Amino acid sequence: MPNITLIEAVNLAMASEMRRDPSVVVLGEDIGRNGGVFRATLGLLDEFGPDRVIDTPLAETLVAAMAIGLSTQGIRAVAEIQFSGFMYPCVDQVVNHATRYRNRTRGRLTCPMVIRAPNGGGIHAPEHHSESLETTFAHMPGLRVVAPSSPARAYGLLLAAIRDPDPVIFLEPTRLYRLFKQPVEDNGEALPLDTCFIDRSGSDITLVSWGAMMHDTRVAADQLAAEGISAEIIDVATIKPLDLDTILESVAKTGRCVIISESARAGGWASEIAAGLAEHGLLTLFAPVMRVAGYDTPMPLAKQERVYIPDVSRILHEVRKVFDLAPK
Amino acid sequence: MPNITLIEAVNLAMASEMRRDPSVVVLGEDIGRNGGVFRATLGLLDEFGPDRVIDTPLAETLVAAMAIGLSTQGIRAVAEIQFSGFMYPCVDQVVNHATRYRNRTRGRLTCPMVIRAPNGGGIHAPEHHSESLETTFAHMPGLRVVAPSSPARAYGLLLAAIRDPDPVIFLEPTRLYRLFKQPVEDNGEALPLDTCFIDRSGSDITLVSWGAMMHDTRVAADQLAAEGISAEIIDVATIKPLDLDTILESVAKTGRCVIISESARAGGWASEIAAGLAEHGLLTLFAPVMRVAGYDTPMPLAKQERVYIPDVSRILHEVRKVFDLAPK
Amino acid sequence: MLHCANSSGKNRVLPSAIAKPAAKAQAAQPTVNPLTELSSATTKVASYDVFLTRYLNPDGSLAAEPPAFAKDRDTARAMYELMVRTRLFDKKAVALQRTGQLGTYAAVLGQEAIGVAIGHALAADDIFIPAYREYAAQFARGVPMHSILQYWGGDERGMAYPAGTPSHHDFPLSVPIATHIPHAIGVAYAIKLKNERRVVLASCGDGATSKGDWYEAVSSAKVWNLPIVFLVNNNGWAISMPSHRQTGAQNYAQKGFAGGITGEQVDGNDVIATRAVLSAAIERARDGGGPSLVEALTYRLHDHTTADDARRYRPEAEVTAAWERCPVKRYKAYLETAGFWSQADEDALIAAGTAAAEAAAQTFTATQPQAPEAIFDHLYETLPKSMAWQREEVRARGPVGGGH
Amino acid sequence: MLHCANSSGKNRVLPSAIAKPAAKAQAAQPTVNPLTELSSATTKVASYDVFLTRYLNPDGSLAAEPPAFAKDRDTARAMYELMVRTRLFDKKAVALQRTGQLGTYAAVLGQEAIGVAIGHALAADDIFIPAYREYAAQFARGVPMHSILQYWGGDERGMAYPAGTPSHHDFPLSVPIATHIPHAIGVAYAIKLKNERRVVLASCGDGATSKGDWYEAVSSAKVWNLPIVFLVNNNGWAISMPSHRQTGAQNYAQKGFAGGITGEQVDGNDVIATRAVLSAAIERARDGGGPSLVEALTYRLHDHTTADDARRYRPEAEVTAAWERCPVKRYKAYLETAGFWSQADEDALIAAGTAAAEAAAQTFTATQPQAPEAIFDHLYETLPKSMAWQREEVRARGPVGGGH
Ligand SMILES: Cc1ncc(C[n+]2csc(CCOP(=O)(O)OP(=O)(O)O)c2C)c(N)n1
Ligand SMILES: Cc1ncc(C[n+]2csc(CCOP(=O)(O)OP(=O)(O)O)c2C)c(N)n1
Ligand SMILES: [Mg+2]
Ligand SMILES: [Mg+2]
Repeated sequence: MPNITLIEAVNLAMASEMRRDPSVVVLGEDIGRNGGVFRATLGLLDEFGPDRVIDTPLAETLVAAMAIGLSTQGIRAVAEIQFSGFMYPCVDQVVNHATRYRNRTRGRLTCPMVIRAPNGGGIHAPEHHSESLETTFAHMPGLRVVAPSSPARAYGLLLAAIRDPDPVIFLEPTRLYRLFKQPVEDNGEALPLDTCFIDRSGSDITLVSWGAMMHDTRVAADQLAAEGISAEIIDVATIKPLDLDTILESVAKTGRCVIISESARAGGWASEIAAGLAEHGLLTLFAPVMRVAGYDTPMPLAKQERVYIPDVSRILHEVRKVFDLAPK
Repeated sequence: MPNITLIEAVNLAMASEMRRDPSVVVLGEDIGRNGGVFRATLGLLDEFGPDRVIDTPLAETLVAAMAIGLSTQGIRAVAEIQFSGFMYPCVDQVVNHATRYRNRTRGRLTCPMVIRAPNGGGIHAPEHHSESLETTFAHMPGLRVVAPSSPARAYGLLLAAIRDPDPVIFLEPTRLYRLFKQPVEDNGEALPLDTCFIDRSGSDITLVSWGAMMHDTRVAADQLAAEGISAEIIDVATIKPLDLDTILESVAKTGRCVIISESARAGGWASEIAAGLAEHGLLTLFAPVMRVAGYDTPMPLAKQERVYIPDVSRILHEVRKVFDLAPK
Repeated sequence: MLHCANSSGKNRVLPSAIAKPAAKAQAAQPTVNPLTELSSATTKVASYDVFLTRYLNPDGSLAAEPPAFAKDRDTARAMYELMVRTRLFDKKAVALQRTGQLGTYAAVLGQEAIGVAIGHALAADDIFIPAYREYAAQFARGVPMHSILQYWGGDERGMAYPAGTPSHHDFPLSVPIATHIPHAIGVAYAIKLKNERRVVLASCGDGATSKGDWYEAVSSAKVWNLPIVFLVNNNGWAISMPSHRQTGAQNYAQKGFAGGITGEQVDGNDVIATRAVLSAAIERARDGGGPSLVEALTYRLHDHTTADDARRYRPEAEVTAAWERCPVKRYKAYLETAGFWSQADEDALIAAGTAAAEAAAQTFTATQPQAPEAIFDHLYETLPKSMAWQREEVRARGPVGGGH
Repeated sequence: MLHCANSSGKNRVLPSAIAKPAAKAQAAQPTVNPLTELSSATTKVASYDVFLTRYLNPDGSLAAEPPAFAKDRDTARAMYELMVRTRLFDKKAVALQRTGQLGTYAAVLGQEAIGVAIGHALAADDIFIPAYREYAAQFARGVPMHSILQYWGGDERGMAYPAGTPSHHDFPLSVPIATHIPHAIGVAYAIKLKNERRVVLASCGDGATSKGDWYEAVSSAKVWNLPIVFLVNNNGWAISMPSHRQTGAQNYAQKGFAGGITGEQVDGNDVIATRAVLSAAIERARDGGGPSLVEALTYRLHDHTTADDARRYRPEAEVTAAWERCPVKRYKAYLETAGFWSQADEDALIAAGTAAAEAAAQTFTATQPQAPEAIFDHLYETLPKSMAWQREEVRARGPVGGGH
């Protein structure tokens, strides 16, 4: 099994599925000869040709709309948006059309499409290149929003997203693109959507996260382990629809929960999970549900982005608060 | 004091502020001679002329962007979007520009602007005319999102929004536009932003809502009162930034909380409030925090919209669950 | 101190022009002058023309020798029948709304010729991506009249166009203005990818051409030489905004130049011209000639929708004058002159069309309500497990009051 | 089976054309033909031309008699000095990035003439809404070089342009493509509302013209006859997308016709022509002549940004050929021929320009970090009470590792 980075896993999943299924095309800005600004589509033009690897004009509304049009004709469109901050022009198309054609036409026209984009900061990119979009999309009915946290999950979840009969927003953790490698076998096996992964079992506290923050969450859990605290880590993976049951089960066991996300705190997806606990898990909680999240400011320019993005120390800080209130 | 409807109060606030402050202009589609599709701008063209009452081309991105441009030049732009479902093309402009010029230019260019729109369903309008947008905007850093629930609050909060030095999204409850009247004096007095209103005092349960759902919440509270249950009602009013303190204080008193909102449940603003309670109010809660919200489907067409929109019976249903778990 | 640069109507080619045919001989002058004085430093590098086509004068007399289809008795009659049936349907729909039996409805009064032309110009396999007023085209393609009533009546089932008809692969009405137009790019790309000989017709109003979505499609269509016809129904108004204040452009056809595609005008109240121009554009696209834009000049004789009151913003005299250019009257005069139509034909058509509209109304009003939980049934292919409780809650609750 | 309709280059007026001046005498033929055959039913109703202006041939020789400003020694020299200083700054910025002292940087190599022309054509009171490569214009308007470094270095303070300079009322660089263009509509509307004689210049690249935001502005500007100049820097590429595959349009000037405004081309590597054309457009707008669009033909000699490697997608030969059209070389030859410039002048300028870039780099690297809690300080005019704890949490925590 080759040891590959997350961006290579994304590339592998697309190549693999394009080989398997001739109805898959990829489209986006600079994805052809250039292989995408992050090289996610490297080699696809040479292997599959310009008909299936479509360089689009510089127009994100068009990219989303084109994916919609293609998918209604049975072409599985996998669109790339270069940076998460440039997904906003897709919002109208996604919420008013991609998620609705099936419902509006009673199943006559459907949108088996994926919009992929890097998500989040941490690589010192220019302004508007480091936003976190998951909650904006996850609030939209009829959508799936998926965020992998490792090369293996990127491969398996992207396969699942492409094969899914409904539109999927696939948000890749920019910061993890090249941070570490993992053995990933190109076996064409998708991972399940709509389900959280127990990333690590534990008994004292449940740490819930997704995407790039999973990395810091794992490091925080290592430190907690060294202190004798056993953290269970849940990788949400499919943000929407949310598999709250897995989280509830874990919290029923641990009685404590901290949710870690990079996107702005107010109205973020961490709040959705905390609300689920406030409704269904209240009686199992020993302590308040804490959220570690981006502040309610725009992502600062590169010099201050680390002020914004939660890190291990902030995670540990909130975990300590929980244990202060509800000692082990 | 004249007895007026909510839409008349919106109209009154704009006329009043345009008289007081010559730097205020209104813009949008069909707002001139036609007076707006809901007649919110009725009479403004005749009184203030076409320079200050600007009929725009049919382009919502432009409307938002034009408001941004105007406001950077010290013109207080009050833009109307005809129906909430057509606000999505404004999202990119609002999140990437309106909320950021102050921060980006270190205060050199600012955006004292308002985007107003009807919000929510319940009037049997056509497709895409009945969406609830508050959470989509409230997740954006640097923004204010305001939702009045009565003629008096519409008048006072809209004045405050227009005078605010930062961008405000002002979401008017379509369903309440003409539902009831209230005496409103045109005294030019703004109501405070960034603060919840205690709409009704009570001791047994806190009902939190905003906008059109406040109406059903008030009716539900009446029914509860008849059953001997004293509900405190909080009108959130300024959705973002959220005045959680007022809600926490109320829940500290009542120990029970149900949040009522029309927008889709997953990732909705009710979740943000519930998360705040899960973090800061946990120890004061006798029972789980329940959310009554729109289902995670698009707003159905008119025949089924009442299936989607929470009503008094759904509110009472969740309230009863709370009292079942934590009897009075 | 602000003023509308275009309110003078100078250099405009707008619906009012369709009343007065331009003199053929007079060569059109450049409508937009270059910024700089022509000097030896400045060279002309490109040049673009806009053309207008019309066969029938407003009184039905011939402005030019008509194409073959218009001389074919059956075809010529079928087009008229569809036009009149659509007008009778429209009248019924408005009546239903006025009596509280239908929600807001967007009437097509005065614009029926365009829908008829679309319906006759498209092949069954072609794909129609409509705005919300081209009922005639939808009827021609197999959408039952009651489906349109269901749609405006607030029932999603009105968009489930019947299997076995061309409409089954067409798109439903699109209410968010212009957002459907760039879907044509994806659809047409798929057609090329599959090596099919199909054409996409994507239509909208004059107001819609102000939106970025519309433009992103027009700007890009020729990049892949896609088989698309962009149709702009210029009915003179976008709700209360007259088309000459909607944009700085002197006409809507020239907006095609921004995408390097042909843009031309046609008298949209002349069903012969509209069908001829659309057919040419469609067949050219089918033969690999690429995308084009057609601006059909027409007039909205009705309020914008039944929720609108056009008297607030529109002079009655303009409407009265527009009735003189009515597409039905005009085409009927042509048919009569050609000997294709009699009073008996007319009486029979009106009787049949009225009955059809009535029957559609009855089917519509007799429609059984959907189960409340149906709101979940086409949300995803399979409802996610985590949402089952929502559907169950709705099901258990049963019907809620407040349906239309 | 899909193919790019435009890859043949047929009928294209693209940057390569700027190497070979078109023959003056040859009248341009309509570039887009009407859909339908010209028949008696079809009338020409409008016609549009695109012009290209050039004073300097690539070798610096005169293609036409230059305008007065180019014959004024001081003005002519000042323009050259700004161009060279910008190029030296650019070189320094790239060097800083390559040595890890700066974040991603967008170089302006090869496009400096356009910024110089903007800087000289705009009046101090005018308002500049730039994209992200027009540093020369920004310098002319008072933006310190170190501000640009701060911006790309990841420090918001790089957008706080100094009070007392024209830049203080200008807009900051805009990275989200084309989204800043419609701001010009609001800004220009405000100017008219206040009865001011100011003009707005909003600029972007060729790629940006594909975006709906761009079009919504262009389509609308003439509705109010606003004093706006839309400038398109056509540098041949949008990252890896060549400009002839970006749109179906044969040139970018004609995109103005979609808004009914003049669209013309200028050789953007000819600083005399660019300044002349921009000045004409600006003064015409100032005098109430309304909006216009200028496409400046240039070439991006550098990678898209320092994060890009253009060798992946762009033939070296194209770049080599483009160097022949370099705006600096060309203008220098003109100045020398005119007797306005000597080797001593050149040596002095290079020394001074290098020192200025060096000084800017030092100011930049010596910039003290912002306090972490500064991320809250310009979020709202007054930070909402409910957010105080967030600011306090950041303040209490102090500096975090990981700054650039
Ligand atoms: C994005 C969007 N904005 C606003 C509206 C409200 N609206 C409905 S129809 C209409 C005018 C459309 O004018 P035009 O495109 O000319 O079509 P017409 O109705 O004249 O056929 C408007 C503004 C809408 N449906 N969608
Ligand atoms: C909305 C948006 N989409 C994508 C990008 C990424 N991006 C940055 S520059 C660029 C190309 C811009 O090309 P052009 O407009 O021709 O300007 P140039 O860089 O050539 O000066 C792209 C795609 C962006 N910044 N904004
Ligand atoms: Mg119209
Ligand atoms: Mg470019």
